[in-house]
Amino acid sequence: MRYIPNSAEERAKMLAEMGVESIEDFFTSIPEHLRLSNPLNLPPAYAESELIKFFKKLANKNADPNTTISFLGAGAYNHFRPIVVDNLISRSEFYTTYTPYQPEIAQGTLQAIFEFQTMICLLTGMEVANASMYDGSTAMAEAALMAHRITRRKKILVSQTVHPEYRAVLETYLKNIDMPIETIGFGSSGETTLSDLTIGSDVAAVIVQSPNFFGCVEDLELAAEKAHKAGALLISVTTEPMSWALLRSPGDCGADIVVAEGQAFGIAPSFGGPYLGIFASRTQHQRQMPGRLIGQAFDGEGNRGFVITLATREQHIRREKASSNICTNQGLFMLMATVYLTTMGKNGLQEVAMQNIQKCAYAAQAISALDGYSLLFSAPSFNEFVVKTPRPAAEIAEQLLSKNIIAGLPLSKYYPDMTHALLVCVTEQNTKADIDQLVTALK
Amino acid sequence: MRYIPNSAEERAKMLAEMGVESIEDFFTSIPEHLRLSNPLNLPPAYAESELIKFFKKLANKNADPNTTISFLGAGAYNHFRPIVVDNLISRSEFYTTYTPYQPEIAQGTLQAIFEFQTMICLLTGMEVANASMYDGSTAMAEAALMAHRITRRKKILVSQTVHPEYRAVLETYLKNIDMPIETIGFGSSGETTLSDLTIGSDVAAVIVQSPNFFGCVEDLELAAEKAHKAGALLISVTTEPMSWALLRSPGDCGADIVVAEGQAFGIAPSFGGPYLGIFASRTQHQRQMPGRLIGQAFDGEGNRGFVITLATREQHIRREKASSNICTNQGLFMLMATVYLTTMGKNGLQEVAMQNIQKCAYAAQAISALDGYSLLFSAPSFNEFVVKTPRPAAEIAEQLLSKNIIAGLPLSKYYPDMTHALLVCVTEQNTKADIDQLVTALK
Amino acid sequence: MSTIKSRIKKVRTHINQNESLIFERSRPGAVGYKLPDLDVPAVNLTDLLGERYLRKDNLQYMPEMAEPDVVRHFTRLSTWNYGTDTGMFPLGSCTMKYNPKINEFVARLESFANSHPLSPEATTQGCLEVIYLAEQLLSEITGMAAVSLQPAAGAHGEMTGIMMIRGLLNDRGNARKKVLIPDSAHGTNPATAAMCGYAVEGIRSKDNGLTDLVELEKRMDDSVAALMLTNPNTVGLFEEEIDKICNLVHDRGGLVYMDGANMNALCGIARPGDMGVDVMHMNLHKTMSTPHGGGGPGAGPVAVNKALAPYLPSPTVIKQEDRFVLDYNRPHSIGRVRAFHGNFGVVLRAVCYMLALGADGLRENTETAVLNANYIAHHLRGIYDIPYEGKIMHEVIFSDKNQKKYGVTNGDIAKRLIDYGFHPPTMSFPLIVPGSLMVEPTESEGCQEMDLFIDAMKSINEEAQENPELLKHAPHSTRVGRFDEVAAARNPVLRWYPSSEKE
Amino acid sequence: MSTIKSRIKKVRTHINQNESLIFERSRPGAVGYKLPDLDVPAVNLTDLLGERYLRKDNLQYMPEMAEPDVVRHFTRLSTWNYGTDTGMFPLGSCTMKYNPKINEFVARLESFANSHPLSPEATTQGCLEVIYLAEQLLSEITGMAAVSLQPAAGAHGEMTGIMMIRGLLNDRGNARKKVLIPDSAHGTNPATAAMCGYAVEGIRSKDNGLTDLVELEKRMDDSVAALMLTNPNTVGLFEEEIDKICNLVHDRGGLVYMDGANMNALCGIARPGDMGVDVMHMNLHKTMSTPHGGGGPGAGPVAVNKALAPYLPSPTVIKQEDRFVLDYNRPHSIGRVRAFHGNFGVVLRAVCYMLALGADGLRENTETAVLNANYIAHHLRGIYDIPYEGKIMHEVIFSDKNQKKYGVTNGDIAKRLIDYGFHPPTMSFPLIVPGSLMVEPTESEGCQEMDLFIDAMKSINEEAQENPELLKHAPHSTRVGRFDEVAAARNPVLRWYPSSEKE
Ligand SMILES: Cc1ncc(COP(=O)(O)O)c(C=O)c1O
Ligand SMILES: Cc1ncc(COP(=O)(O)O)c(C=O)c1O
Repeated sequence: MRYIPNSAEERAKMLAEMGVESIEDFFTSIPEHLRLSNPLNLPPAYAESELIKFFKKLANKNADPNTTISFLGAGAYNHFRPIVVDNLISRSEFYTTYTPYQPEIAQGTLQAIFEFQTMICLLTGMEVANASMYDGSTAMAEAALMAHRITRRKKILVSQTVHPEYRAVLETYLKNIDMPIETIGFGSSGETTLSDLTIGSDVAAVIVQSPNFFGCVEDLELAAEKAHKAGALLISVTTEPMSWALLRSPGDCGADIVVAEGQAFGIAPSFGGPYLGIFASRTQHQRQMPGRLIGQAFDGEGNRGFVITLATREQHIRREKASSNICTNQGLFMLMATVYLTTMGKNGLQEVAMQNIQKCAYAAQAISALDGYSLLFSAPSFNEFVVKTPRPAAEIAEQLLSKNIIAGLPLSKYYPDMTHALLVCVTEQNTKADIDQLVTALK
Repeated sequence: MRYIPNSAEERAKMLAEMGVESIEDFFTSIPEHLRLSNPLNLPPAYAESELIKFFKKLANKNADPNTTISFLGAGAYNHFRPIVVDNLISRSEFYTTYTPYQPEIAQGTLQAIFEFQTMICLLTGMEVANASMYDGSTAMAEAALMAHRITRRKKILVSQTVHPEYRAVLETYLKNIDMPIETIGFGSSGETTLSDLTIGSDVAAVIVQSPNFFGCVEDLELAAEKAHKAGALLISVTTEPMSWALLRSPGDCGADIVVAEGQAFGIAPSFGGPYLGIFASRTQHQRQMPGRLIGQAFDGEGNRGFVITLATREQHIRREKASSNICTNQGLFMLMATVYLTTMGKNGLQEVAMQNIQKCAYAAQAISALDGYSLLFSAPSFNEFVVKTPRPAAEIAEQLLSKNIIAGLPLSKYYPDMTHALLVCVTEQNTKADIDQLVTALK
Repeated sequence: MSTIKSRIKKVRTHINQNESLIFERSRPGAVGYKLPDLDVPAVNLTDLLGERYLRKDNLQYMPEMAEPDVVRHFTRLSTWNYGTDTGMFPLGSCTMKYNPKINEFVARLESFANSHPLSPEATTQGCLEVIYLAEQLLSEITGMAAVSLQPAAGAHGEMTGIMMIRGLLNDRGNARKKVLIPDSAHGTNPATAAMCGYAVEGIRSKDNGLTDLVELEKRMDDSVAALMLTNPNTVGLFEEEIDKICNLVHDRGGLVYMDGANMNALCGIARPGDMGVDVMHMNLHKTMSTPHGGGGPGAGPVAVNKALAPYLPSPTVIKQEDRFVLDYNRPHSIGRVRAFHGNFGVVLRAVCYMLALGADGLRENTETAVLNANYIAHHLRGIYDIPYEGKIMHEVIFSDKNQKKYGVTNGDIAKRLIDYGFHPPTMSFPLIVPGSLMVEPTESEGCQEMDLFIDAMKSINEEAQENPELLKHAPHSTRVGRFDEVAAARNPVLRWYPSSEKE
Repeated sequence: MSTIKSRIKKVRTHINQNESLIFERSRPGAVGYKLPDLDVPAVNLTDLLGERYLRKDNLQYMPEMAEPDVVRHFTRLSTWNYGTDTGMFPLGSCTMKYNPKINEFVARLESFANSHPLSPEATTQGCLEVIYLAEQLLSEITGMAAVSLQPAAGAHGEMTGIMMIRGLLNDRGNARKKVLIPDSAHGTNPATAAMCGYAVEGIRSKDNGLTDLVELEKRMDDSVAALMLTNPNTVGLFEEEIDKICNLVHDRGGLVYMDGANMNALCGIARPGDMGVDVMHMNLHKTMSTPHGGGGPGAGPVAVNKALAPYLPSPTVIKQEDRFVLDYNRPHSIGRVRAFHGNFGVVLRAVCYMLALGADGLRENTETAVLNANYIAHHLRGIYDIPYEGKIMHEVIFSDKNQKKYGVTNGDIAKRLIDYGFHPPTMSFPLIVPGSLMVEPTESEGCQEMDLFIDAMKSINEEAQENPELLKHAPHSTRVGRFDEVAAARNPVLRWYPSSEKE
């Protein structure tokens, strides 16, 4: 096997040295009846050229991204990924190493995480961020658990405008531990109905997504006020953190825990993963945070460096009392986001965000000007909006697909009543010509 | 500009520090009338995403290699390139460095060249190999010049079965320096007519290619005997060095200088370059060699390492008396070949070569069994052979192209009389199904 | 030139670039990107968003750098790391094997990488087929009936599995209260059980390192939902009585969860499904060669027997004639554990690996991994203490018992191994071995590299006797020395602050 | 930890893996590849080839290694190198600028990379268009009438250019005998002239480093075919009298060849074509950012004026309506200088770069390159001797004159720079400056890195006075020290031999 350095000769030599007759002898602690007597029923080993052919063929069963125009967002965004990003994370010192348990030979990873933590703090307006969670949805569920640890309250209020799959994950996480979930509705503006919301004293946290699943910017400040007044925390969720470049940060609005899906920051859609769970909070809560934290440290000669710190929160030390069971996180994709954020930088992020909001506004205007189409909601958008369609949205999407246009997401997938609603996302990757083509096709 | 680290602010600061008012002031030594008053007439700067789109579009104007079956060889071969090859040469320490003039910080490149030189010696049966020439054709021309330096004779005999473009390059190199070229013909076997060849005492070298342009294996031993008897050198050329894995090495046959095109060793066809000129010779001639040589050395503590050596042959020291004007060579592609040869290794090279010769034999047999088709030559082949076609080969090739088959090279391109001859190459990349499809299409 | 003793054969020191934090390197006004010009008419931002929602800080302190500086920054950082492409990485339980480059190539094929997770099924048939194929391959390898690829890592798989157990028991009328976990288990096991609402009860191992059936028998009552077992366990031994264990748990109405982190000792040799395990996870980032990435991502597929299959996370991929579709109609499912379809890119790499190996390759892997661990044990036995001398499988657990008398701990040995050019072994667990050094060479090491490792370990043992101080301050050859981690945790500095805001 | 003085701010030492020669690492029987099974009936090899042609040595000693070992071998080797992604590489005349990663991406697009050079024109329209576009862009940048991309590097371009001059003069009736070359020229210039059958006559530079028109006037007779001039010249100065020079040569029936290696000082500012130059080459691997690759590949396109255009190598790419075709009908052409179409992959990268820059970017490049060289000159002037104090352009040439009195040479300074974390400057030429240090920062360096360089140079100057021995044995921080190159050349060992054959 081409991945195994030992030659047959060496293998024999090693066995001889150890006085072992056959490799079989190593496996005698496995009861004989449990050992396989026949080879596994797997396809025969592929040559490398066969692997390439095979996977190209499979890939070609997907739509060709070069000839399909897509307006899908809904938690995964089509942003341009500068070539350097993938190039740099492909340094094998980064991707073939483990969690940085040995700081003397892992400063590369450690400094990058420290930089990531800092950038997330800058973007979110928070004070502390961890080294990543699996994705946005699990980060949100962990945030609920953390709110419980902090407040010792059990109930979670979650807006219906939070990504439906995130809410599904929340439900899975909470249902076994006696933490009830209550849903808050939304109004005709597309925003969570916060104004007349009463929050009980059993509520650990209120979860609001902004921009929400419908693309509407939510009033996080109001949500924070309401939550805090009731002694609850505000957990802010974002699936499209590119919006942070233009929007008041959740931290500035008063959020206590900020979670987000970091895919927008240079990570490929890749059919849903690997992505990047972003998790940030306040210093006062840092010891309740899940996941890994990297901190500054000094060696004996006074050299600055970085180490895993506050590890007593983690499972490998605290076991069943740990703040989470997370161990492996999304390290490499944290790095990817760090490189992306560095490459785009302050100006690039603002320009990307600006192009998103402008193109989105252009598309929204053009589509809503079509006969029979209108905007379902009135709240401001970043790069997504919901179109009210004259015919069932799923039907329209199906038709446009035959023209190689993915028009967006028919909301009936998650909101069965909303049969005539299409969630459209427009990013800097969609040219005016693309948008015009969509508009024409919708006519 | 995104490739320039200095910000506008820093630029201003630097100018101020130097007491210079404007950048323009640096250019006053260029007479004013020679300075451009208008910007160059170039396309506006492309964004990275625009570059990707632009070049993908251009690339798509070529045939799609995934859907075109090709039997083209003739100096550039379609061999499988293991993924690790490109992966490893993409380490920036390799590709962003210069010629290894500073051995203390260039041992990576230097050791790799030493390994390459050794592998080329092992494969060719020669004693010394250099760090690369531009390609096979220029290596051959340089070999002729070297033969002249060694023998102090002027005339070069070159077989007509040598790659026509290589002979064209030879002509260009020699025509200004009073070195006449004489051509040796070939017989019905496809081999150079060596047997009744008389070599004058003015002949510096005889150049024979094996496998030759027609794919025929030449009798290098006989060529060496003849050349040596006349006091001339034998220069052996190979465009398909993969054949070395199965064929007696040119060194073993008595060649004095061995040149080859190394593209077959893991280098992409890339429309003809960058490729790899291989150049090997005998120890006695090493001081007459062109190009760079790496040798073993020791530092003050006895550590073994490698350095550029025998540099007094080179232009930067010897100037007009140098053995060649070559400076930049094909370093990175030398490395590519080194990684390829290491990955495939002893067994892989033999297996590739074996698959080539077997598939080639299968194709030759199948095509020659077709009505009206036959093999033009009788000498043994490695992975190329010439088919005698019932209609003009160019016509047939044109027809097959419409079926996405590149049938081979119509020889009339280089040998105007050979209108009914098609040079077909079959490698390990051509499946039996591909070959059968070609055979069917030829019917 | 090298300051390291000549005893050290594998490494020397070499020049290595410093690099400040990105924020310290930032050059206001520099840019590293270019976008195409905006091609739609621009509208006033305040009109679009309203003043209330506008960000005011202009993203102050976010980095500003040109592309070459970005490249140098991260390239330099990378050179401070040690990866499996650098050298042996015998981090026990982590299975730091070679990450084939072809996997990386395949995962980047454009039509995979750019596939949107909510794209219509007709446009993602390739992705769905990959998932389907992965599930088939893993079913065959584990001997389990069904697989879900949603879990993002091992711990996530554990959680998914325990939730399924809870689901099944619930449907049987009683979710029960406790999960039994051997004291040798990885920390994620108890943490997971707690997250699923179970109390954790540790069970002690026998002197030979295996599960104590007598003790298990005592503890296994109707309050116990499940036993979580790692097999081979974390002292590197196969639970020889695995079928008895499973029977016992089953007889008392519990289920057996197997932590499959150590599947690199079993693939192609034996299957958990045949042993009576009900549910397990695998770490594709261990056994199936996907890169660890400096901490992730992973993929922790769960595999279950028939009874648990209805409880798998939703949706699953099913085949309808020639098409692959997502099946959301799963009334017993525990629900979603993650948005979308899991770490698809990791799964893709793992499929590429499994196909590259085939049945014979997988078996050769396992055999070699076990051979290698035994080879190291053979050569270091006596010099280093091996607390559990059973049939060593894919990893060998040493302790620092012999060296402790010179005042040298496992941590010192580990740090000194860095000077010898190796990544240290695992030390954080199993907690039942004081001063443990858990060494897992994997099949990716050949005896050349292992001989150097053995030599280094022997040499360090001599140093422990001759010059223990040397070890206590190791490593001596790295660009930074041992950190004061206590001080770091006491006053945690978890982010950079602009100097103006520092206090 | 670091053994380097605290004066050194840019680097520390760090652990670094040793690695033997691949032949010493070879493990007989190991494999790193797998081919698909042979799918045609196998025939006996001797029947196919005949005994006479069969190789008998079974490729003995060629390496045998598994893929992970191959990866480690070359990865480790790479870590011994210093590249532009590592740090500043101020190697004068070599223009070691940043190599954009997008160029590498584009060059690997499958339909370019897999395009066969003899593939029918209908199947290579994309490649032909790239060549056509490259020629157009380079024509505009140089101000010349036509371009050929066949030459594989700068020296090859020189040869092509001088051959064209010879061709034209020949057609005018006399190829002439000599080429005049300033004594400051790069070694390839005289070597090239010799290869083209010309005698070389050096002409001395004036005290200010520029061409001596009086001397030129004297030498320029009807035996002189051409003047080969580098502009800006190799002491970094623009030949201010370039049009007078060209006129003089032209008036006497000669032609002017310009070595365009230093075009990074001119792009977007001034064009050789406007100066009266007849033919020139550019180094795309310098000015146009394609990577040097540890020695190559390059691309050395030649650009010519109208009169020389018919002499360009054959074939050229022409546009016929919407199609691109190869034109072989070029009766005056000097012929081919290389098989196929030159280093296409390099040209592709260069086109990507030129399009990324546009006219403004190209000019900003040039301005910054010149600014940077002047910045370094400004800060080191007085400390290091600058023998030619003219208008410094993209590079500054220092000498070791001030340091020599302490017994310290340019070589010592260069080696000590390595300890400070920099690649040394060029020292092999210009030969007219004894002890030269030719520093070309390029536009890819920012003042942060340059300030460190300036600081290092100043510090080395102090060390030269305080402790010259330190410099004479530098570098001290690298994995190997200074080599005995004299011994290496006396008894050259140019390949590995199996120990059995060593003597
Ligand atoms: C035995 C064991 N179980 C579980 C885990 C957790 O897996 P992950 O890190 O993928 O969450 C690990 C990994 O470190 C492990 O070694
Ligand atoms: C001034 C000058 N001319 C010519 C050359 C030769 O170019 P190349 O190395 O590409 O052959 C060089 C490169 O080193 C140079 O600096």
